[in-house]
Amino acid sequence: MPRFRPWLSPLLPLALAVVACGGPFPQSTLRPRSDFAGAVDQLFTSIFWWAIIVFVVVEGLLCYAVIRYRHREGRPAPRPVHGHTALEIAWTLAPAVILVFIAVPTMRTIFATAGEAPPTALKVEVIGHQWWWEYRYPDLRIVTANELSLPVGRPVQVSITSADVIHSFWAPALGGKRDATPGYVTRIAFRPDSVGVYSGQCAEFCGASHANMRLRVLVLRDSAFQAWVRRQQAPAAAPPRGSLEARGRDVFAKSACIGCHTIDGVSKGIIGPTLSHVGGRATIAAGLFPNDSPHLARWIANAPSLKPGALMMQMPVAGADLTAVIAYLQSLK
Amino acid sequence: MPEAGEHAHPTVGTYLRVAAILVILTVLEVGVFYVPAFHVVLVPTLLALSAVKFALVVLFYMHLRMDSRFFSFLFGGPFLLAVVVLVALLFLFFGHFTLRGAAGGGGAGG
Amino acid sequence: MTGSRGLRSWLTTTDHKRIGLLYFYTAFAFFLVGGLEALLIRAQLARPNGTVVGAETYNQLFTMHGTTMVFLALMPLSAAFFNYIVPLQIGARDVAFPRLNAFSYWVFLLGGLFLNASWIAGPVFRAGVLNVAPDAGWFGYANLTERQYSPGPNVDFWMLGLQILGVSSLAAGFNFIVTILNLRAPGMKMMRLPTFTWMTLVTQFLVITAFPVITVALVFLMFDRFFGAHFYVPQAGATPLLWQHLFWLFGHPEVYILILPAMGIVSEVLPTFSRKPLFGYTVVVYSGVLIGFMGWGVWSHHMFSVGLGPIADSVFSATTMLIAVPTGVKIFNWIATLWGGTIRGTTALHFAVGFIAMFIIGGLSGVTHASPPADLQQTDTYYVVAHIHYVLFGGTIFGLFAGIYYWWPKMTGRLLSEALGKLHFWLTFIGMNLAFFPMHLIGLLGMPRRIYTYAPDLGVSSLNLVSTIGALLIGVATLVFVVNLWRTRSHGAPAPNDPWGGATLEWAIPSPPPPYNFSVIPTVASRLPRWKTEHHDPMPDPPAAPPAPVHVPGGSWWPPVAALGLPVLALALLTHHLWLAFLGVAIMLYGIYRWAFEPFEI
Amino acid sequence: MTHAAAAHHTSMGLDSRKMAFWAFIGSECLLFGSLISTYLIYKGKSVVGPYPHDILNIPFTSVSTFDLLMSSLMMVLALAAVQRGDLKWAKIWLFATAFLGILFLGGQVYEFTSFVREGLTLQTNLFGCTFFVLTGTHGAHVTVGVLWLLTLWVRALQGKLGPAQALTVEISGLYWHFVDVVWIVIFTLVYLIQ
Ligand code: HEA
Ligand code: HEA
Ligand code: HEC
Ligand code: CUA
Ligand SMILES: [Cu+2]
Repeated sequence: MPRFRPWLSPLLPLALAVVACGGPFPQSTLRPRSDFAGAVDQLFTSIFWWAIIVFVVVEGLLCYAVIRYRHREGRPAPRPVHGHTALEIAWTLAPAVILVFIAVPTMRTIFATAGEAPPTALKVEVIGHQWWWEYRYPDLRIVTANELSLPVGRPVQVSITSADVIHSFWAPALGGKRDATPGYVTRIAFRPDSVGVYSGQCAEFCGASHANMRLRVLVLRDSAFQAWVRRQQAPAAAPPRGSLEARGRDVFAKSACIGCHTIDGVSKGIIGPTLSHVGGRATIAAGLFPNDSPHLARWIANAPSLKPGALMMQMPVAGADLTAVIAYLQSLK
Repeated sequence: MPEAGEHAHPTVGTYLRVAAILVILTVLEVGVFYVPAFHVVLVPTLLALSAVKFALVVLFYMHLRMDSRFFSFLFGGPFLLAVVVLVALLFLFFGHFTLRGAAGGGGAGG
Repeated sequence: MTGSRGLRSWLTTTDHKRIGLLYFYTAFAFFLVGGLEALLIRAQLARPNGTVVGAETYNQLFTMHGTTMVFLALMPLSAAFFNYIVPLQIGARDVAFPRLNAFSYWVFLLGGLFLNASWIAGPVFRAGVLNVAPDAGWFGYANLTERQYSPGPNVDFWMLGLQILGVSSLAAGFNFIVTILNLRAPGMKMMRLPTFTWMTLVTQFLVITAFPVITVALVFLMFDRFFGAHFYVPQAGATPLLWQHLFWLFGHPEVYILILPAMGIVSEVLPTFSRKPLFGYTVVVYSGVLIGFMGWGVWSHHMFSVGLGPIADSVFSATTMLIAVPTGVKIFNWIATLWGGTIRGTTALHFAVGFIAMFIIGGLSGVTHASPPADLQQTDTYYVVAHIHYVLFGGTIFGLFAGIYYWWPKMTGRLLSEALGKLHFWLTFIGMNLAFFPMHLIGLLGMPRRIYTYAPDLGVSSLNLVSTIGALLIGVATLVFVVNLWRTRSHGAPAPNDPWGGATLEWAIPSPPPPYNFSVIPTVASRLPRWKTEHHDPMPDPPAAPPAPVHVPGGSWWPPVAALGLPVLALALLTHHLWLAFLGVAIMLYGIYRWAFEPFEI
Repeated sequence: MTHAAAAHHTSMGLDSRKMAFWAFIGSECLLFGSLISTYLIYKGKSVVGPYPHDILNIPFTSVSTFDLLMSSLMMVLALAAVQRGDLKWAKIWLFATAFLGILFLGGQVYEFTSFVREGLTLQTNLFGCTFFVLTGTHGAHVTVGVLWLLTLWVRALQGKLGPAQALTVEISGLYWHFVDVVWIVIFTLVYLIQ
């Protein structure tokens, strides 16, 4: 008869750890890159070790009892013990004490990360849309989408809300998530501490393309950030007359695009992401695809086929017109 | 009142007296509502008055006063739970205890 | 008197044992459906950019998986034992309200069928098959569920189905509270109640207090969707957070509704197979009561990412962590029960010990969630999915399987095969750890839950593959169990009254028990009536035949008729036919009136 | 019930139906608790009128409240009559209770229609949503109560409502009084504390 061997189960995590090796893990919560994420990671690590201790001790006792006291012929009938008051008190107090060691740092971290940055912080407003992100920098008068650029080392105050249903803004390397709830503004604050590109995504189920509501955060050196700001603040590029891009602009201006998209000086739509500087983004459609001609072409022709439920319908732009629009969009650095 | 079994019910006289008090309290409630002088203490007064009415009906008309204590528990437990939940929800939605205003008190404002 | 055989006798039965079996088979079928949905989920996620199903189908799959498992599989599987075992454990002839009991079952069945009909109802709504099943997640957060964002009938199915099921649970709740309190055999004081019965009692109190809250939340949603109200519409000044509070006010007690019966089962199985009384009975009972009570004060731990503010977060964090104390106390008492016993490694014991081992893991990940800053990284990721499956599968399902192996001989008169049982256990145990352990890592590496696809560069592809393999293994294990059930019908060894040497009353009577249960209602003098203890000799078993004929009430048609009114009413709302609504109400009223004026002793 | 006699042999010495009913009332506390919580949470959150003080008619509702209180009195008198086997007065008081209940419902229908005329519907604003669903749920309870009481009244007319049925009447009374206390709370929280 097979015997119960729960002591094998600790081997499992080991095996899995082996499997898990590799990958750059762009969305890992275990590689904090901001003060907020760092504090959270520290807290989690300490709770994790407490949990491991409890796990080892309690599972150990369980396994020991099951093995040591299994039925063997000739063993006398067990003594009918009904309880033991001192033991009961002991194993009520012990977890309570451990919990104090978990709760105190927890409370401390709650207040330390309560979402308030110093007044000098860079202010960013994040607005969730089905299924893309809008970012506003009120002090810099910048509006952009899906790719969030931040300077390294400077505190950021993020205010989060939604234009439709509930989303959740999450860039794990920079900190925990915060829901974007319509009619309600929440905040997080953090200071990115290393330059890099961090991926994240919407974490609250928000409908058909919840899985495709991704985002990227670009933490830039200060000079690079300033350059980025200047580019964003400049008016949208005006293509030279007669060029392919100029034709693209005209097609764009005559198409339904203008009903949904903003391009400074061309259109004022607000349903979709602003395209004034779309050429400067590395990805389109909320981090789903590289921002290159083939993907743009497929996207404009039939967005819902690339992204289920996408609120940008199929566009009757094709052939040379399409090529021109793409060229135009790509010129909007 | 002496120990009484499940079926000992108050007399018709008690019922009538309770009804009289209930009517008086209701008149008071409406009265308080209309007298401007009371407006500072309107809410506590009204809450107190309706609590008394509530208690009277439950204790006498629903016989909890003389029925088994267990019925009081079956009713009182969930009732208290409902009250605690209500108060907790009001705190969560209106309380201004979000230090440093992180989330605007949980209200729908924002 | 209706006969005791044939379809009619099952349709009209009011016998708690038959209703228990009906609950079991129905709920187990729904478990298979929910499991099949899970397997499809896992198939889709086995590889990055999976193409097994599309986004819309996937969203329906996980919504129906969660809803089915919680409301149609686990709760009613527990109910199967409430029905079958509780009256036996307290020495009763039936539950307090047998017809109400039948009503609960029929409402449950019809509600479950109504919900699952959504899989194939597409054509009725001019949509494809597999298009109109609920798709907003098992906690259906507003305002995604508003007509504006979920225009189809999908969410209508969900909210109407849950309301129907709520009626069933509430009716059963009142019934079992009264049964346990009022129908105990002479001498069966509260502190002599078997632990399973005690946990059932606590569970029912949670049911009757928690379900009204979700009913109200669903009624609001119904008014929003059908009648243009604005309970969750931000533009009207409302807040979708109201839904979250109401849902989790229900939702957290609900998870204890799911675990407490399993804890009760484990508290029965361990003493029997270690031949020792439950260690610290009183403490185990009170900690169960305490868990139920504290379960009401923690709901916002599902809402840490909402931004309720540091004080609210701290309060809910503290209350949540505190629950670890009574839970731990139970675990330690179980271990102490095993300690010093002579443990017989039956399948039931395997599952009971597996329960403890796995539940500890789930409980500990629960404690890591209970720390709000840490939870901000974990919430809505696979780390939470890992937590819920360790507590729900490793916990509740293991507990329920322990109960099945333990009580199946009592319920059917035949012993399940131990060899197949052991195989079932080990496959399940390995399968579930393979399926759910990697999810901790998947979550920590940044994979959110409820996504139908993920990019290869997330680095979680192989972990997901392992998880899928584990799920398949659970599927195989489940098939082994099905084979075991099937085989036992004809090949199972006949069970004596008491195959295990149990201490509680159900083992004093034949397997399966006669319709009247006890030939003579026993008088109970101890907490372990059938065991010899320091102060008591074992209770003599009741005589094989009753000294005088015991009257067993016949069946009734009216509970199923009254139950039928509810889905008709729901259908009326779903399809906007007023006449159907009148029909539904009429059926229900007619059923209730006939029922109320029916002389039960036919 | 399974055994008519079993009522006297319960473990707690309490009648099972009455116990179940008290548990039901406990459960109803949570139902109305959630509804009332929502009303209070959304108080003052409507973005367009009409607002409570524009529209609530205190004198009228005071009369309704009085009506419901009196029906509770009728109910206890009916119970007392049934208990002493006084079928004649049982009929009268039962009918009076139901009648006052119908009167209350009539008042509510009048109130709802006049609100609709003044521009407050379920769709208008949050006040409309919460007010109609809260008071409507209460009204639905009153309706069930009236049906129940009328059923008892018909039984009384048939001469089938003796002291042996006192418990049935008592339980319907529990329901009726509970609906009354809910109204006491609603009257204060919704109408008087604006
Ligand atoms: C059977 C059901 C069940 C049970 C019993 C539990 C038990 C617990 N749960 Fe779980 N939970 C769920 C089912 C359950 N949960 C579900 C379904 C969800 C997700 C819902 C959804 O979003 O879909 C969820 C989500 C969930 C969250 C929200 C996560 C999020 O979405 O971000 C949290 C947060 O605090 C939490 C915490 C806990 C805690 C602290 C316990 C505790 O009760 C656990 C206590 C047990 C132990 C701790 C182990 C034994 C104790 C000892 C050995 C003593 C020593 C221990 C210490 C000193 C720590 N759970
Ligand atoms: C209540 C108990 C419960 C149980 C027992 C399970 C069991 C399982 N769950 Fe479930 N799960 C939930 C409750 C449960 N789950 C909840 C509440 C959610 C959240 C939903 C939400 O987000 O809204 C969830 C979500 C969830 C997800 C996340 C989906 C997502 O977020 O995108 C996943 C992913 O792997 C998963 C997997 C599994 C697996 C592999 C099993 C396995 O244990 C299943 C075992 C398999 C079987 C039992 C198959 C047996 C059947 C056959 C062999 C075929 C025969 C079939 C027929 C004849 C019909 N579950
Ligand atoms: C019905 C409104 C609508 C119309 C018309 C429309 N779009 Fe869009 N567009 C959207 C929305 C919404 C998105 C975001 C979709 C998503 O990512 O889920 C989007 C996204 C995009 C993107 C990706 C932007 C980014 O940063 O990821 C590009 C490029 C784009 N649209 C180009 C166009 C062009 C070119 C046209 C006209 C030919 C057009 N759109 C017409 C609504 C529209
Ligand atoms: Cu946005 Cu999920
Ligand atoms: Cu919870």
